[in-house]
Amino acid sequence: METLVACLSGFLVATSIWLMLSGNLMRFLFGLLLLSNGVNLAILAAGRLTPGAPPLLGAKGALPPDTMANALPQALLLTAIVIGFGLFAFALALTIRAYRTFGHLEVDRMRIAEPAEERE
Amino acid sequence: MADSTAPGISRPFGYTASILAALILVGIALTVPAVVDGRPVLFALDWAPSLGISLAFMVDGLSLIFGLLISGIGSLIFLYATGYMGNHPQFGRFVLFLFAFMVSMLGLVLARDLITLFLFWELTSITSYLLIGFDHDNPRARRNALQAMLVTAGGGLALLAGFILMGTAAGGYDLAEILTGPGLQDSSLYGPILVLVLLGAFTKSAQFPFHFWLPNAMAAPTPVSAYLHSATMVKAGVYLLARLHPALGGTMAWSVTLATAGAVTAVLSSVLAMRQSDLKQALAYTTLMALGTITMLLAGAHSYALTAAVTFLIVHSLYKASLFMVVGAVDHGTGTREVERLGGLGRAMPVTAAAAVLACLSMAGLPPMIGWIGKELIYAGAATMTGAPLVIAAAVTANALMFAVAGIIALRPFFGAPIATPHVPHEAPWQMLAGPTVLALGGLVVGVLAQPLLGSVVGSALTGSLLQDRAAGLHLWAGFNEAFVLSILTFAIGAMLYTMRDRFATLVDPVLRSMPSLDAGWDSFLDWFRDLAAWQTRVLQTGRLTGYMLAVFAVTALALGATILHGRPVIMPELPRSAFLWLTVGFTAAGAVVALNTHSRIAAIAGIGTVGIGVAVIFIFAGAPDVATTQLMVETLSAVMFAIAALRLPGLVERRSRQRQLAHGAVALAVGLCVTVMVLSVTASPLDRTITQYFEENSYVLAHGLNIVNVVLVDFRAFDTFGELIVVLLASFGAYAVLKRKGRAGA
Amino acid sequence: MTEILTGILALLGGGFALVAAIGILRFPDALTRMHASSKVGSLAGSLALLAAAVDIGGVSAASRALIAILFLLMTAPIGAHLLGRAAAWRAGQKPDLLIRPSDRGKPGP
Amino acid sequence: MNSLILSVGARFLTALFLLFSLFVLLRGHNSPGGGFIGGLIGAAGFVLYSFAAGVEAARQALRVDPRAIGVWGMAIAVLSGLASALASLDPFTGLWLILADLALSTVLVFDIGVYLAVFGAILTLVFALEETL
Amino acid sequence: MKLLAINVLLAVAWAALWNGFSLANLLTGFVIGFGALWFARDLIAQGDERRYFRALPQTLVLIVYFLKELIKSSIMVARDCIAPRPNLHPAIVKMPLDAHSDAEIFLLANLITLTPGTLTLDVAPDRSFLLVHSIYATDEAALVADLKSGMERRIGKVFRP
Amino acid sequence: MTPTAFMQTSVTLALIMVGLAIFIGFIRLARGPSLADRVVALDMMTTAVIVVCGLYAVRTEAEAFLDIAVALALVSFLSVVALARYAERLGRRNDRDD
Amino acid sequence: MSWVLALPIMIPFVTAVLAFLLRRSRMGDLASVGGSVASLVAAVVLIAEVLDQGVIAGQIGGWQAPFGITLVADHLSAAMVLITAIIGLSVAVWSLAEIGPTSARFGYHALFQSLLGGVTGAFLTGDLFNLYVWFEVLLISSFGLLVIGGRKSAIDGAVKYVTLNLIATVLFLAGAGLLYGATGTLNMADLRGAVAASPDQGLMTLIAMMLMVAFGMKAAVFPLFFWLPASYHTPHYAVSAVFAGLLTKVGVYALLRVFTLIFVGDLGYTHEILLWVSLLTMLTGVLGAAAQSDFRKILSFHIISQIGYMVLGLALMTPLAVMGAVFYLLHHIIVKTNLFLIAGVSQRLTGSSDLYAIGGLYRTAPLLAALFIIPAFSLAGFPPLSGFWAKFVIVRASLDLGEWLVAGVALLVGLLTIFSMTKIWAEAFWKAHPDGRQPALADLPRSARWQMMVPIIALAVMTVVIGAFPSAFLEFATKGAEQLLDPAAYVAAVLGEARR
Repeated sequence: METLVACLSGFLVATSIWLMLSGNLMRFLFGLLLLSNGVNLAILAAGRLTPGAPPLLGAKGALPPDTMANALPQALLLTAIVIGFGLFAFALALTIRAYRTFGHLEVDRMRIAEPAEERE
Repeated sequence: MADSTAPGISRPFGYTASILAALILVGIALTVPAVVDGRPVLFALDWAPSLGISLAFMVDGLSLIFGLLISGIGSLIFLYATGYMGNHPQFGRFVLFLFAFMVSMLGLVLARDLITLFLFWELTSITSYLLIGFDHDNPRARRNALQAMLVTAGGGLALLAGFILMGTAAGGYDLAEILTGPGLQDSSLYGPILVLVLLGAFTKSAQFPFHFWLPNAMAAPTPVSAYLHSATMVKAGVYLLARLHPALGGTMAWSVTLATAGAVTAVLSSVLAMRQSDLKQALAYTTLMALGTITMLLAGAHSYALTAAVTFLIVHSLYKASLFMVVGAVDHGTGTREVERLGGLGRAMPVTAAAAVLACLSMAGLPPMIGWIGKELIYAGAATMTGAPLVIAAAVTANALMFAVAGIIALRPFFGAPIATPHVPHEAPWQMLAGPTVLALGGLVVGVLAQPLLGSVVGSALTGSLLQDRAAGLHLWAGFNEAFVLSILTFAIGAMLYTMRDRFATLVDPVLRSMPSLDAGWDSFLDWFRDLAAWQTRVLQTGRLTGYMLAVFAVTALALGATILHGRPVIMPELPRSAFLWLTVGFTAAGAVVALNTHSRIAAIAGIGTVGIGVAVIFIFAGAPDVATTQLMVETLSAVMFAIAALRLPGLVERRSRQRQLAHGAVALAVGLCVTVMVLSVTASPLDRTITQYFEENSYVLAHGLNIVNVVLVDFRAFDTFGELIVVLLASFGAYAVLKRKGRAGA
Repeated sequence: MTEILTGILALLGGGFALVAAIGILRFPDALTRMHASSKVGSLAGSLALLAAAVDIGGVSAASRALIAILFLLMTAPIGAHLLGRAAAWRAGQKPDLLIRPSDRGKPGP
Repeated sequence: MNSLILSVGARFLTALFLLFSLFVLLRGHNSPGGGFIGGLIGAAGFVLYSFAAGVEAARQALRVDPRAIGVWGMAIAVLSGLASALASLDPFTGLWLILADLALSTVLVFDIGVYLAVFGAILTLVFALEETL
Repeated sequence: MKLLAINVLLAVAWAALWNGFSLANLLTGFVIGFGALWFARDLIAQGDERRYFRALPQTLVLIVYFLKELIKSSIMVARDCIAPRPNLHPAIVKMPLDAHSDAEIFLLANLITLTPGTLTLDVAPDRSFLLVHSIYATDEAALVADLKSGMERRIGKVFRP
Repeated sequence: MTPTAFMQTSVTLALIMVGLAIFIGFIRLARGPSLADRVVALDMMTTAVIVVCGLYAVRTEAEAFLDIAVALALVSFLSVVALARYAERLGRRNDRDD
Repeated sequence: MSWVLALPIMIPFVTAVLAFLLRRSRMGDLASVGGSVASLVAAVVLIAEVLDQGVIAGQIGGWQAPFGITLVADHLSAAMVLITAIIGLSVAVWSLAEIGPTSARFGYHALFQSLLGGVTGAFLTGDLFNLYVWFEVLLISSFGLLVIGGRKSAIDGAVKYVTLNLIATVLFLAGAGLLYGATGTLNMADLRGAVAASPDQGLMTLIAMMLMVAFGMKAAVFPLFFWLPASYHTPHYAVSAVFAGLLTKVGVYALLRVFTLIFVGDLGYTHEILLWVSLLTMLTGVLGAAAQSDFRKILSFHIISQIGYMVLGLALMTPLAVMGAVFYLLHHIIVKTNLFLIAGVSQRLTGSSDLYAIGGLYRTAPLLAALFIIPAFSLAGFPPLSGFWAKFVIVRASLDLGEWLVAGVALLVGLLTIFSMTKIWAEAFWKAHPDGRQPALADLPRSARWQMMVPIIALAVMTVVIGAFPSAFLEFATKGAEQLLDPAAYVAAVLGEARR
C-alpha cells in the first residue's frame, strides 16, 4: 500500500523538480504545487495508510472496533497543506509582479539585483 | 572624537597628550629600582577565566626598557606633532589615534599574558592603520595603510595560532610561567609554534620577505613615522622575539631562521637606504637594517649577542626617532625631503642641523655616542654566534653602509652650498626642536655614561627577562679587541662608500632594478586575489536562478544518494492489490506528466488539478476526510487564483536545450528516487502509535471533541495551527503588498 | 434489502460516472461534451450519494446526502452555463446567434 | 462577468456558502470541518460574489477591509490562547463551559479566529489579484 | 413567504409534540401543517399571499417532473455516450422567453441545463430569449416548443398566479 | 451471494469504474484541444470524486465522507467559473493561447 | 512556567495585531516599539528564569510531552530569544526613521513583529513540526518584508529568495514528516531516545541529511547560499538588518539543536560533512565579499563566511567548539545587524550603497566612522571586541583537535574579512565623496538622527562590553554548550524524570 504511494510521491517530486528547473516562473509555481503534493503524500505514507476508518470517535467518545487512520499525520498534513497554500499564493502574487516588472518570466534574465560582476 | 576645524584649537590636545605620556614615563620609571632589584612588578585582572586568560601585566627589565622608550619618545613626539601639524583640521583625531597607539604599545610590552599581548598587538595594528592612512584623501596613503594592515594583521593571526599552541603546550597563557618553565623547545608543537610566532614577529618587524610594507608606511605624517616606524611598533616584533627567547630560542631552527632573515634584511635594506633620494625613505630603510640586525643578534644564545640586541635597540630608538623628527623639520622648513634638492641648510636651521649631526654620529657608530657602544657590542655578540663569520660579514657590511647613509643625511642637506628649496628655509618651532635635540643629546649622554645609566636596566633585562647569567658591560672602551678592529674597518669602508657613492650607485642600481619588487608583487597578488574572488563570484553567484536551483537539487540528490549508499536503509516494497488505488495513482502520475511538458497554461493547470484530485482521492482512501476536504478546497482556490493570475501572465515556452533537459531530468529523477527510498524505508518497520493512541483515548474525555484531527489541530497542537493561521494571513499581506505597492526606481 | 439497493445504486453511480467519462472522450466538441459531464456526471454523483444515504441510514446521513445532491444540482448548471458560453464563443460556432461578449459592455452588475 | 444567471445565482449562493461555512466551522470539533475549511468555504462565497458583481461590489458587501478581518481573526486566536491565563493554566489550554448539550470553549473561539484569519487572507489575496491589471 | 415560514414552524411544533425531530416527523408535520393552513386560508392569508397554496403543490409537481426528465434524458445521453454510433445533432437555438423575473429566468435556465440534451448558453441582454445548445436538435422548432411547454410552463405555474 | 457481499463487490466494482472514469476523463484533459474541453474534463473528474466519496461512505459506513461531498459539490464549481471567466477574457483579448 | 516561555512568542504577535490595526497613524509605530520593549522584558524574565533553574520546559495547552507541543528554554534558546528581542527593539526604533507611511500602511510593522515572533518561536519550541511552523512564519514574514519597499531590484531578489527558500521548507517538511513516520514522535527530546533506539540507523542518517540540507539552506552554507547574496541588498535597510541578524541564525540554531540533540548516531559521517561544508562556506563567502563593491553586498557575503565559523563549531563537536559556535552565534547577530544599520545611515547620508559612488563619511561624520569601526573590527575578530573571542575559541578548538587545515582556513578567512572591512572603510569613509558631498549626521532630521543612532550606539556598546568583559558571556556559552552536548537536563525537563 505504502509502496505505491511512495513511488507516486517520488514521481511527483521528480516532475516538480523538472518543472522548477525550467527557468520559467510560472512553471516553477506548477512545480511548487506538485512538490507540496508529493511531499504531502510522503508524509501521509510515512504516517502509514490505514484504508478506511477516518479518525472520528463514536458518540460519547466511543472508540470504533477497528483501528482508525492515524490522526496525527493527518493534522500535520492539514497544517502543511494550508501553509503550502499560503506560500503558493504569495509566490503567485510575486510572479505577477515580476512579470509586470520585467516583462517576462524567464528567471535567468532577471538580473537587476545581481548583474554579473565586471572585471575591474 | 574631537573634530575642530579652527586652526590651532586642538593644540591643547597635543600638549595634554605629551604631558600624559611624560607622566606615564615617570610612572614607569618609578619601577626601575624594584626591577633592577630583580623584583618585577606584576598586575593581573581576571578576564576570561574559563579560557585561562587574564588581563595580566608585568614590568621586568625588557618591558621596562621598552616602556621607557615608548612613553619617553612618545611624550616628545606629541610635542613635536603639535608643532608639526597642530593646525591640521583633524589634529584632534590624530592625537587620539596616536595616544591610543601609545597605550596599545605599552600594553603590548607590559603584557604578561599571551592573549593580553595579542590584544595589544592587534590594537597597534589598528591604530597604525588609522595613522598611516591619516592623509585619507590620498589613494596612495589608503593603499599603503591597507598593505601595512594586511601584512601585520595576517602575521598577527599566525601569531594568534602560535600563542594558542603555546598555551596548549605550556598549559597556560601566563608568560611568566611559560618563560620560567621548562621551555617549549622539546614540545611536539615546537615546530608549528616557531613558524607561527616568527611569522607574526617578522611581519610586524618588517623582516625579509615581509619588509616591503614599512617604506610604504612612510605615507603617514612624519610624527607617526618617527614614532611607530622607528622607535616602537616595528620593534614589537623584535620585542616578541626577545621576550620569547627563553621559551623558544636556542634551537638550530631558531638561530638559523633569525640569523638568515635578520642578515638578509639588514644588508639588503642598508643597500637600499643608500639609494634613496627621499630622506624619509632612506630612514625607513635604515630602520629595516636596524631591525634586521637586532633579529640577527636575537638568533644567538650568548649573553653578548643578546646584550648587543637590547642595547642596539635602545640606540636605534634614540637616533632614529631623532632623525625622523629632523627630516620632518627639514620638510616643514623647506617643503621638500629630496636630498638632491637640499643643501646648506645649516645656517638657516642651526638647531636642526646640530641635532641631525649628533644623531647621525650615533647612527654611524662613532664614539662617544651610544651608537659606538652598540656597534661594538654587535661585533662582540656576532662573534659568539654560530656561523659567526657570515654574521660578522653581514654586520660589517650593513654598518658600513649605515655609516655612509649617516654621512649623507648629516652632511648633504646641512652643509655645502645652499640650494633653492620650495620654501625659504626657516627653523622649526620649538615644539619640533625639543624632540630631536633631546634625543640626540640623549644619545651622547647615555654614550658617555652608558654603564651607570643603562647598565643596570640592560642587565636586568638580560638576567630577568632573557634569563641569561649576566649582561655584557656597556663601555666606550672595551679594549683593543676584535670588535674594535671591525669598527675601524667599518669606518673605513663606510667612508669609502660615502665618497664613492655615485660609483656605488652605478654598481648597485642595475642589480636592484633586476631584483623582483615585492611591492609590485603585493599589487599583483592583490590583483590575483581580486580576480580569484571575481571568478568565484562569476561561477557561483551567477544571478541565474536555474543555476542556483540546479545546485540546490543536485546537492540534495547527492546528500541523500550518498547517504543511502552509506547507511543502506532497509526497504521492503510491497505492491497493493487494490485496482482502484492503482488507477488513482496512475491518473495522478499522468496528471503530473501533462503538467510537465505542456505549453498550454490551462493544460498545466488542469494537469495539476488532476494531481490534486488524485491526491485527494488517496487521502479519502487513507481515511482522512478532513485532509481530503482541505486538499480539494485548496486545489479549487489554487485553480481559481491561477485562472485569475494567468490572465496577467504570458504563455509558456520551453527554452531548455536538450542537454540541459537531460541534466535536469537526471537530477530530478535522482531526488525523486531518494524520496521514494526514504518513504519505503520509513514504512518498512512498524510505527510507534503511542501518541496517536493518547489522542484517540483522550480526544473526547479531555478535549470534548469527536473529530480527532480537529481536536489535534485546535487543542493538542493548537500552537501549530496558530502559526499556520499567521502564515496564511501574512502570505496575504505580503501578496497584497507585492501587488499593490507602486513600483519604485532603484535597481 | 438495503444492501442490495445500496449495491445497485453504487453500481449505477459508478456506471454513470464511467459513461459520462466515455461521453466526454467520444463526443465531438466541447459543447456536446458538456452535456455528458453536467448531466450524466451529476446523476452519477447523486446516485452514489443516495447509495450512501441508503446504506448508512438515519437522518443525518440522509440529510447530508440530500444536501450534497442539492448543492450539486444548484451549482453544476451555473458552471455549465458559464463554461458553455465561453466555449461556444471561443469555438466560433454560429456566431450570429451569440451575443458577443464585447457587446455586453464592461463587466459588473 | 456579465451573466444574469451567475449574478442571480451568486446572490443566494454567497449566502449559502457563508451559512454552510459557519455550519462547518461550528461542528468541526465533532465531524470533519473546522475553522480552516469553514474559512475557505466562506471566502469562496465572496470570491464567487466578486466574480459575479465585481471586486468593488464585493468589497462593499464585505464592508470591512479583508486584511482587517484577518487580523481580527489572529487577534481572536491570540486572545483565546491567552485566556487560559485567567484560570492560571498553560497557554492555549481550552476552557470549557458545558451547558447541557452545548459546549462553549476557548477552543471554539480559537477555531473562530482561524476561520476569520483564513477568510480574510483569502479574500485579500483574491481581491488583490483581481484588482491587478 | 410568510406562510412558508408558518408552515415550517408548524412542522417543527409537530415534531416537538412527537418528541423527536426525525425527518419523518418533520415531513408529516409539514404536510399536516399545510393542510391546516389551507383550511384556515381565509383567516390568515389575503390576496396575493394565497398564491402559496398553489405554488407549493406546483413546486412539488415541478420537482417530480424535473427528476423524471433528469433521469430520462440522462439515460438518453448515457446511451449516446456508449452507443457505437451516437445520434447527435448539436445545435444552438434561440428560445423566446415568457418569463421575466430574474429568479424565474435563473431557474428556467438552470433546469434546462440540468435536463440532458439541452444546455443554456446565455440569456439575451433584454431577456427576450435564451440561447440553448442541444444535442438532439433534429428539429429546432420542436425542441423549442418542447422546452416551452414542458419546463417553462411548469415554472410559470410556480411563479405566476 | 449474500446481500452484504453483493454490496461490497458492487462498491468495489463501482470504485474501479469511477477510477476508470477519471482516467478516461484525464485523457480528454490531456488531449484538449480547447480550453473548454479541459475544463469540462476537470469538472467531470471533480464530480467523480463526489462519487468516490459516496462509495467510500458506503464502504466504511462513515458519514464523514459525505461531508467532503457536500463541501466539494458546493465549492468545486468555483474553479469552473474562474476558468470559464479566464477563457472568456482571453477571448476578449483575442489571445489564442490557452 | 509555560507562560514565561510562551509570552516571548505571543507578545510580538499581539504587537503585530495592534500595529496593523493602528497602521494609519503614528500610533502604529509606537505600538511596534512598545511591543518590542515588552518582548525585551519577557526575554529578560525568561533568561533570568533559565539562569536560575537551568533548562525549563512548559507545555502548550497543558498537554504532557510528548503529546502536546512543548516549549523549552535552555541557555542557548534563552540567549537567542534575548538577542532577538534586543535586535527587534533596535531595529524597530531604527525603522521609525526609515520606514515611511506607505510601507507602514502595507503592514510593515505587523510583518516585522511577526518575523520576530516566528524567530522566537523557532528558538523556543521543543517540537520538530512546530519548528517547521515557526520557520514558515518567519519565512513568510520575510517575504512580505522583502517586497514591501516596492523596489524593482527587490522583486528580483525576492524571486530568488522565495523560490530557493520554498524548496528548503519543503525539504524540512518532508524530513519532519518522515522522521515522525520512522519514530512515532515529533517532540525533540523524545526523538533523541527514539532515534537512538531505531533499528534502522541508516534511515536515521538519511533523514538527518535531508534536514541538514534544509537547515543548511536556511543557514546559507555552501553550496546552498545563493539566495542570500541575491536578495539581502535589495529591501529596506531595516529589513536587511534584521534579516542579516536573525534569519540565517535560525538555520544555524536548528542545525545546532538537531545535530546535538537528535542526530548524534553517526557523527563520523554527518559532522565530517558539516566540517567540509563549513570550510567551504567560510572561504566562498569571504571570497564572494572580496568581489563586491557594494556596502550591503559585502556585508551579505560576510554573513555566509561567518556562518561557516558557526557550523564549524558544531562540526568539531567538542565542548569548546560548540561553545565557540554558541558564542559566535550570539555575537554575530549583534554585529551584523549593526553593520547593516550603519550601512543604512551611510546610504541615507551619501545617497548610495555603491562604494565607488560614495565617500567622505570619515571627515564629516566621525561618530558614524567610530561606530563603524567597532562592529567592523569585531567582525574581523580583533580584540578586545566580541568577535575576537568567538574566533579565538573556534581556532583554539580546532587546534586542540589537531585540525591544522581548519584553523588555518579560519584564520585566513579572518584576514580576508579585514580586507573587506578595510575596503568599506577606505571607500566609504576615508575617500572623499566623488560628488564632493559632505555627508554629515546633522543632515538628518533631528528625530531621525536619534532613531537611527541610538540603536547603533547601543549595539556597538554591547559589542564592546561583550569583548571587554567576556567572562560572563563565555561562561554562559560554555554552559549552553554543555547543555547541548549532554542533553540529559533538556530531556528531563521536557519529559520529566520518568521517561529518561
